[in-house]
Amino acid sequence: MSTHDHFDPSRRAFLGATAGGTALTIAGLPSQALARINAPHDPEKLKETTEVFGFCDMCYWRCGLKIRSRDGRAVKIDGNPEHPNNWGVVCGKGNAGLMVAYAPNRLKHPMKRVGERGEGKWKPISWDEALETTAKELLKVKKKYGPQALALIGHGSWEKPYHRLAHAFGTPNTTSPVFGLCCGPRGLSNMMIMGRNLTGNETLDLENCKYFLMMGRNVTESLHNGETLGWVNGVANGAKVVYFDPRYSITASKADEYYAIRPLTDHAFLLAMINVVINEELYDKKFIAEYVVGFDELKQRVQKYTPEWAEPITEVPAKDIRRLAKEMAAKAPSVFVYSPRRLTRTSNDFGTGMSITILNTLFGVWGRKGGVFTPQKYKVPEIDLPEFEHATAHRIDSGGDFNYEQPEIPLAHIQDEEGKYHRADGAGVMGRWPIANPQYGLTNEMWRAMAEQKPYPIRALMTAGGNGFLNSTNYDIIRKALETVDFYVASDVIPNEMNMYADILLPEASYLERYDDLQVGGAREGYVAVRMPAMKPLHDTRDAWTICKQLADRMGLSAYFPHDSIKELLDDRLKKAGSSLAEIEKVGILKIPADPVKNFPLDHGGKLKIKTPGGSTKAELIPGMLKQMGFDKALDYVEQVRPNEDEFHMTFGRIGFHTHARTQDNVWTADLMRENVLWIHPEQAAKRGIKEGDLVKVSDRKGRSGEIKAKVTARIRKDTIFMVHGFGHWDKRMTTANGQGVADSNLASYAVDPHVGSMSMGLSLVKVEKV
Amino acid sequence: MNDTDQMICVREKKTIRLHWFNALCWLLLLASGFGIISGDFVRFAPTFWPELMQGLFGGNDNLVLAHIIVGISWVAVFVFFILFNFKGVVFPFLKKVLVLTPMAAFKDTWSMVVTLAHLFGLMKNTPVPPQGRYNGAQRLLGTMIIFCSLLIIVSGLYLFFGPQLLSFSENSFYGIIFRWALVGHASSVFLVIIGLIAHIYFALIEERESLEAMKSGNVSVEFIKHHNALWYEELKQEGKV
Amino acid sequence: MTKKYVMLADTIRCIDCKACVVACRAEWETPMGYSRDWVKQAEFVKEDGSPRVMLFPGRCQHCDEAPCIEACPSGAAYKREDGMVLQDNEICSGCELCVPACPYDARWLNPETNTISKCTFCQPRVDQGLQPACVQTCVGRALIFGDMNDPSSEVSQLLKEKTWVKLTTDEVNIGPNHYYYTAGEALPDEVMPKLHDRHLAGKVMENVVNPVGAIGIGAMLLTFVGAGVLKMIGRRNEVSTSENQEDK
Amino acid sequence: MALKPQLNYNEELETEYSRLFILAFPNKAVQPFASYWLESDHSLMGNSTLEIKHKMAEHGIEVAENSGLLPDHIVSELEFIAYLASQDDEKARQTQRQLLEQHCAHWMPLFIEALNKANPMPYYQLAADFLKQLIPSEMKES
Repeated sequence: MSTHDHFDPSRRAFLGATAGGTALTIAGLPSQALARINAPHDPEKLKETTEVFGFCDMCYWRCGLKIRSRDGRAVKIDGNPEHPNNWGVVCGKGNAGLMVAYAPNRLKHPMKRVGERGEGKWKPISWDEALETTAKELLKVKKKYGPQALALIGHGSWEKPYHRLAHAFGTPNTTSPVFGLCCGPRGLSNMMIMGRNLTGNETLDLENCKYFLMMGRNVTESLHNGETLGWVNGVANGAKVVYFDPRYSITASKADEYYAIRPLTDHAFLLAMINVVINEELYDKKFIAEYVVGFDELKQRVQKYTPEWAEPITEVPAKDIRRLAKEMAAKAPSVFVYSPRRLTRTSNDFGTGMSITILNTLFGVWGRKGGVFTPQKYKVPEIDLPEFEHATAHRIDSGGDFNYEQPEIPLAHIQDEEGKYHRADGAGVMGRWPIANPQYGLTNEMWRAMAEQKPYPIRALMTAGGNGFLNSTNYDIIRKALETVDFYVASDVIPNEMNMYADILLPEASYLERYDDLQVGGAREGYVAVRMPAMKPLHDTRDAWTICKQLADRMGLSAYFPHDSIKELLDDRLKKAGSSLAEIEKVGILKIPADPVKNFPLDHGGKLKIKTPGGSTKAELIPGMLKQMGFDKALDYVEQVRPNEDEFHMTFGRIGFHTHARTQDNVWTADLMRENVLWIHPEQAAKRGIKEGDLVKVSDRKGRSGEIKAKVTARIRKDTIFMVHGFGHWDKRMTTANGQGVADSNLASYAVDPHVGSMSMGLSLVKVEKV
Repeated sequence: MNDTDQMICVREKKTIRLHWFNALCWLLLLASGFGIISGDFVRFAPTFWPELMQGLFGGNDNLVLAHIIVGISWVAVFVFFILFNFKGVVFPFLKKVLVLTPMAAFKDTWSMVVTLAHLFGLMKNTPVPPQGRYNGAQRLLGTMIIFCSLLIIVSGLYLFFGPQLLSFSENSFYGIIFRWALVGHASSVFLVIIGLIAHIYFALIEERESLEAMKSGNVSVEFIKHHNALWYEELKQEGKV
Repeated sequence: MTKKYVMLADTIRCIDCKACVVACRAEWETPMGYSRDWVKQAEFVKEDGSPRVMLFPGRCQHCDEAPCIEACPSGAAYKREDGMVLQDNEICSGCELCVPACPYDARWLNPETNTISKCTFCQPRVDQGLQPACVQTCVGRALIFGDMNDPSSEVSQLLKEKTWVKLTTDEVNIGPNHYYYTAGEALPDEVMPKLHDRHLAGKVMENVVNPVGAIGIGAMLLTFVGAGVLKMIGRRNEVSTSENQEDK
Repeated sequence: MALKPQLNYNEELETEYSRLFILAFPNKAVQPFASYWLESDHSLMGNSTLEIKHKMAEHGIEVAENSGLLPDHIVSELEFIAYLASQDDEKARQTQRQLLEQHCAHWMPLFIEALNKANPMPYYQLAADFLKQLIPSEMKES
C-alpha cells in the first residue's frame, strides 16, 4: 500500500480534502484499498500448427530449424534444440526468414530480358522456355569457346547443384565469395601451419575457454547463434575477454578490457605478442617439442617485433602487451586468439592470419579443452557420379557443404598437357595465386577475368544467389564483366543489382518451400541434417536441384543428376549412411554424440594428427611450402596506409539483424534498421559542424562517394569512420531497401593481398564533409 | 366540502406501466452498469459488486451485452411510447415539466428550496408558492432526467457500438470521444441518482399518496388542492373537479 | 501452490540481436510499427571519457500493482493468479485509458484488432507448457522465464545466485515482475519507468466524477435520512401531544 | 518511306505486364495481390490470402497448382467473382457481395490508383478503368 501512496498522491489528497467527513462512506463509496475485480476471463488459446525440420538460409552458419505451419503457410521459425549449430536458438534475421517467402518483391516467374542488359525490361516466360534457352546458350558458348568459357559464381546454401552442373559442363571456373572476399587468408593460415581449417562452423571450445584475445571478432554482431551462445556462455563462465577493435562494438561492451587499436595494425600487435611469448618462454614447451617445427627460426624472425616497437604502430601500450601475454599464458591452453571471421582488410591479411595461428599454436590450444576442438564428422557418402571432365574441377564435396581441403598445387601454365584449362581467376595456379583455394576460387579475380577476358575468354556467366556489386568492391570491373559476357543466367530468390543484368532470370523457391541437399557438418558431434519444405512454393519457382537437373538433362549431362527427384537423391545418400529420408524427416538431424576423447585428444592421452599441405606431420610455424615460393615474407609486418589529417580509415561491419546485402529488403529486418549511418567521433564531427542525423558526404581518394546520415558517437576512434555493411541498394525492384544508406562496398578498397589474391578492403581512406 | 373526498383519475394505465417499466430498467441498468466498470481508478461501486455481477454473467462481455440489451429495450419502449402518445401524453407532459427559461428555473428552484427547508423546519414563515401539475422540484428533476437520459442514451450507444463500428486506431478522435462518453455516461447517471433519492423519499415518506397515484392513477382532489394549487385551479376551470 | 511467473533478463548475456523482437512479431503477428517487446540500447560516456553500452531487453513488466488494470474501465486488463497481466480481447474496447497509465510504455492500440496489445508472457504458449517465444529464441540465453514459487525452477535458482534489480524509482515502484542483472552496474536513466500519467478523461472520472458523485449521493442520502428522522420525531411529538391531550 | 518495324505486340504486352505487376521497374510495384495492400508488412500470403483461399474452398474451388498464382492475385479474385456470378444460388451471391464489399473494395481502389500512377500501356489503362467501373457497379447490383 505504501508504494501506492507514492505513485498517486493526488488521489488521496483530493478525496481527503473534498470528502470533509467520513459519513459519506456509508453510501458504499469506493474504498481506498486497491481492490481488483476477480472476474471470469477466457484466456487466449495457442493455435494448432504442424512442424517440419529445416536449416536456416538467412546467413551461412545454417542453424537447425523447426518450422511451424498452419493452413498451408509457414507461420513461425523455431530453432531445433538438437542442432549443434544453434541449440534451439534463432536470431532476429532467422526469425525474419518468413519474410523471404512472403516478400512481395521476390522473384516469382522465370523471366527473359527484352531491353538492354541491366535496363530492367523483362517478359515472363515459361520454365520450359527459360531452361531451353539457357541450355542452348550455354551449349553455344561451349561449342565456340570450350567449356571453360563458363563461370559460375555461387553464394548460398543452394549453390551446390550449380557447382555440380558447372563441373559436369566441364569448367573449372566456379567460385564462391567466401574465400577471396571473406575468410580466405585466415583459413589458409591455419591450413598452411596446422593443416587444418577453422572457418565454416568454427571448432572453438568457447564454453570452456578462459581467455579470449579477440582481434575484432565481433561475435555479438557478426553473430552465428551457436558460436555466439557458446561465447556468451564462456563469458558467463568467467572467461576474460580482451577485445581489439577501432570501434566500441557490442562485443566491446562485454569485454573486460577494450583496446581501440589503430586500424590495420593487428599484425604488429600479434607479432609483439609472439615476441613476448617466445622471449619470456610463455609457450607450451611440451606441445612445441612434440608437435611443432620451425620454432627457432621463428624466434629469430620476431626478435625485432618488440612491444616497444608495436606500441607507436598499434597504440597499444607495450606494458599491456607484455601483461596480456603473461595473463594468457597463465590460462593456457584454455585460451585462444579469436580471429575475425572476415580477414580481408590489410595489405597483409595472410601474415595477420598466420600470427594468430602461431600464437594459438605456441599456447598449445589444439585439441585441448577450452581451446580448439577436433570435430567429428557424420559420414554421408556422396552419390556415385562419373568423373568430372576437368582435372582441377574435382571438387571434394563429401558433405552437403564444401570441403575446404587443399588439393595438390596444380601446374604452372594456363593450359595443362591434356589441353584443359586452369582456373581463369588464377586460384591454385602457379605464377598467379598458387595458394588460393581452387575449391572456392577468388571471386574478385574471376570478375576481373570476365571483364578483361584474360587469360582466356569467359563468355557465359551463371550466378546462384550472391550480389557481385555489394559483396565486392570494384563496381567498374563487375559492370564491365556483366556487360561483356555473351550470356548471363541468374537464379535467386530475391532481386538485386547483379541479377538485374541477367538474360534469363530463374526464380528459386525460398528455403521454406523446398528440399535441399543434406547438411553434413562437423562439430563436437558429427551430424547430418535435412531441409524439408514447410509449405508449397507460393509462386512459379523451383528448387536449385530441380533447376540444375533440368538444365543438365537439356545439355546431355543427365549422368551427373541421376535421380528423378531431390527426395530420391536424399534417400539414396541417407541409405548409404544407414538411414533414410523417412527416418531423418522425423527427427531433423542425425548425430554422433560428442566424444571428449576425440574432441580433446591431448587432454585424454591421445595424439594430434597433423598433415600440412607441405607434407609435414608437425605444425610448421614457418611453412616450408611458403618458403619455397618466397611467400614466407608474409610473416613480416608490412607498413599500412595512414590517413592524412583530414582523412579517416574506412571501416565497415555487420549488425546482428542483417546478413550481408541480402536482408535490407526483408520487411522485418528492415524494420529494425532501414538504413546504415556513418559513425564519427564527436571531436571530428564538431570540427566539420556535423550533428547527429546530419547528412554527410563520404568520399575516397578514387573519387567514389556517397551520402549518408551521421551518428556522432564516442564509440569510434578519431581517425576512423564506420558503417554497417550491405546497405545503399540501388535496384529499384528492392522497394524497401532501395536508396537507403550507402554501399560500403563502393567505398572499400579493391587492393589485393599480394600472397593470397584476396581483397584488402580496409585500405581505403575517406573524407567526410557535411552536405 | 364534498369534493375533498373526490378522487380523480390523473394518469392513464399505460403511463403508469411506463413509469414502472422505466423504474425497472433503471434498476437493472444501474445494477449491471455498476458491475461493468472495473478498474479501480474509474470504478464507483465497491469491488464485490462488479465481481458478483461479472461472475453471475460469466464475464464482463456478457454483462455488457445484458446492459446494452436492457438499455436498448428501455430506449425502444420509450421511443414507441412517444411515437404513439406524443399528442395525448408526451407533449402535454413535456410542456408542463420542462424548465427551459432562467426565470422558470429560478422560480422552480425557489419553490424547491422552500419545500426542502420546510422538511427541516426552516423558513416556516415563507409559504411554498402555489404549484402546477408538477411542483418546482419535480419540474427541475424531470428536466434534468430528460436531458441526462438523452446523454446517457447517446453516450451508451457510442460506448457499445463505437468500438465495434469504428476503427479506433485510424482516428484518435474516436478514442477521445469514447473516454469522454464514459465520463458523460457516468456523471449523468450520478445526477439522475441524486435526483432519484429525493424522488423516492418524497414518494415513500413524505407523500404516500403520490405513490398510490402511481399505482392506481387516482389522486384525491384534496391532495391536489393542497399541493398543486395552480393545477387545482386549472382542473376547476376545465370542470373536472 | 499458486504459480508466480517472472522474467529475468541477464543484461550481460544480451547482445541486442533483436531475436526476441522478431520472434514475438512472428508468434503474435503484430502489425508493423508496433512491438510487444524491445531491446533498449543505453549508450553513454563514462566519467573517465570511455564509451559504454548497456542493453536492456524489455516488455510488459507484469506489475503486482499494475496501473493499467486500475485504469481499465471494462476489466479487459486483468491479472491472472499466476501473475500474468493479460488483456481480454473480447472485452477491450480500445479506449486506450490504460496506455498512458503504463510507466514502461508496454501497451498500444493494435490497428488490426482495435484492441490493446501487450506482452502476455506468451500465456497461450506457457499454458501449453512451452516457453515464451522470446525466451525460446534468445541467442545469448539472456531471457529466463519461470515460476518463482517453485524453488527448483531455473528462475528461483538464478534469483538466489545473483543480485537482480528491477526497473523502479522512488516515484514509480509498482512491483514489476521483470528482473534485471547488470553485475552491479547502475541502471541508466533511459530504461527507468516514467511517472505514469492518465488521459484527462480518466483523471476527470477518477478525481471529479466519482468523488463528486459520491459526495452528491452521500449528501442527498444524508439530507433525506435526516429529513426522515426529523419527520419521525415530529410524528412522535404529534402522537404524544395528542395522547397528552386525550389524557387531559 | 519504310515503316518502322514494330515489336511483337504480345511481347510488348508481356514486357509491360512484367514491368507493372512482376518487377514494377522502375516504378514502385503495382502488386496484384490483395495481401500486399491489406497486410501491415505488405507481405504476401497473409491472413487476407487465407481468407480468400477458404472462401474459394467453401465453394469447392481452388487455384490450380501450376498456375503460379496465389488465391488473392487479382486474376484469381476476378475469376472467382466471375465464377460466383455464374452460379445461381443465394450462397454464391452472398459470397460475391461479401467479397466485393468487404474485401475488393478495400484494396482494388489502391491497386487501381497505383496502376494509374505507373503510366500503363493503353491495354492496362483500359483494364484499370474497367476494373474501376466494375467494382462499384458490381456492388450496386448485388
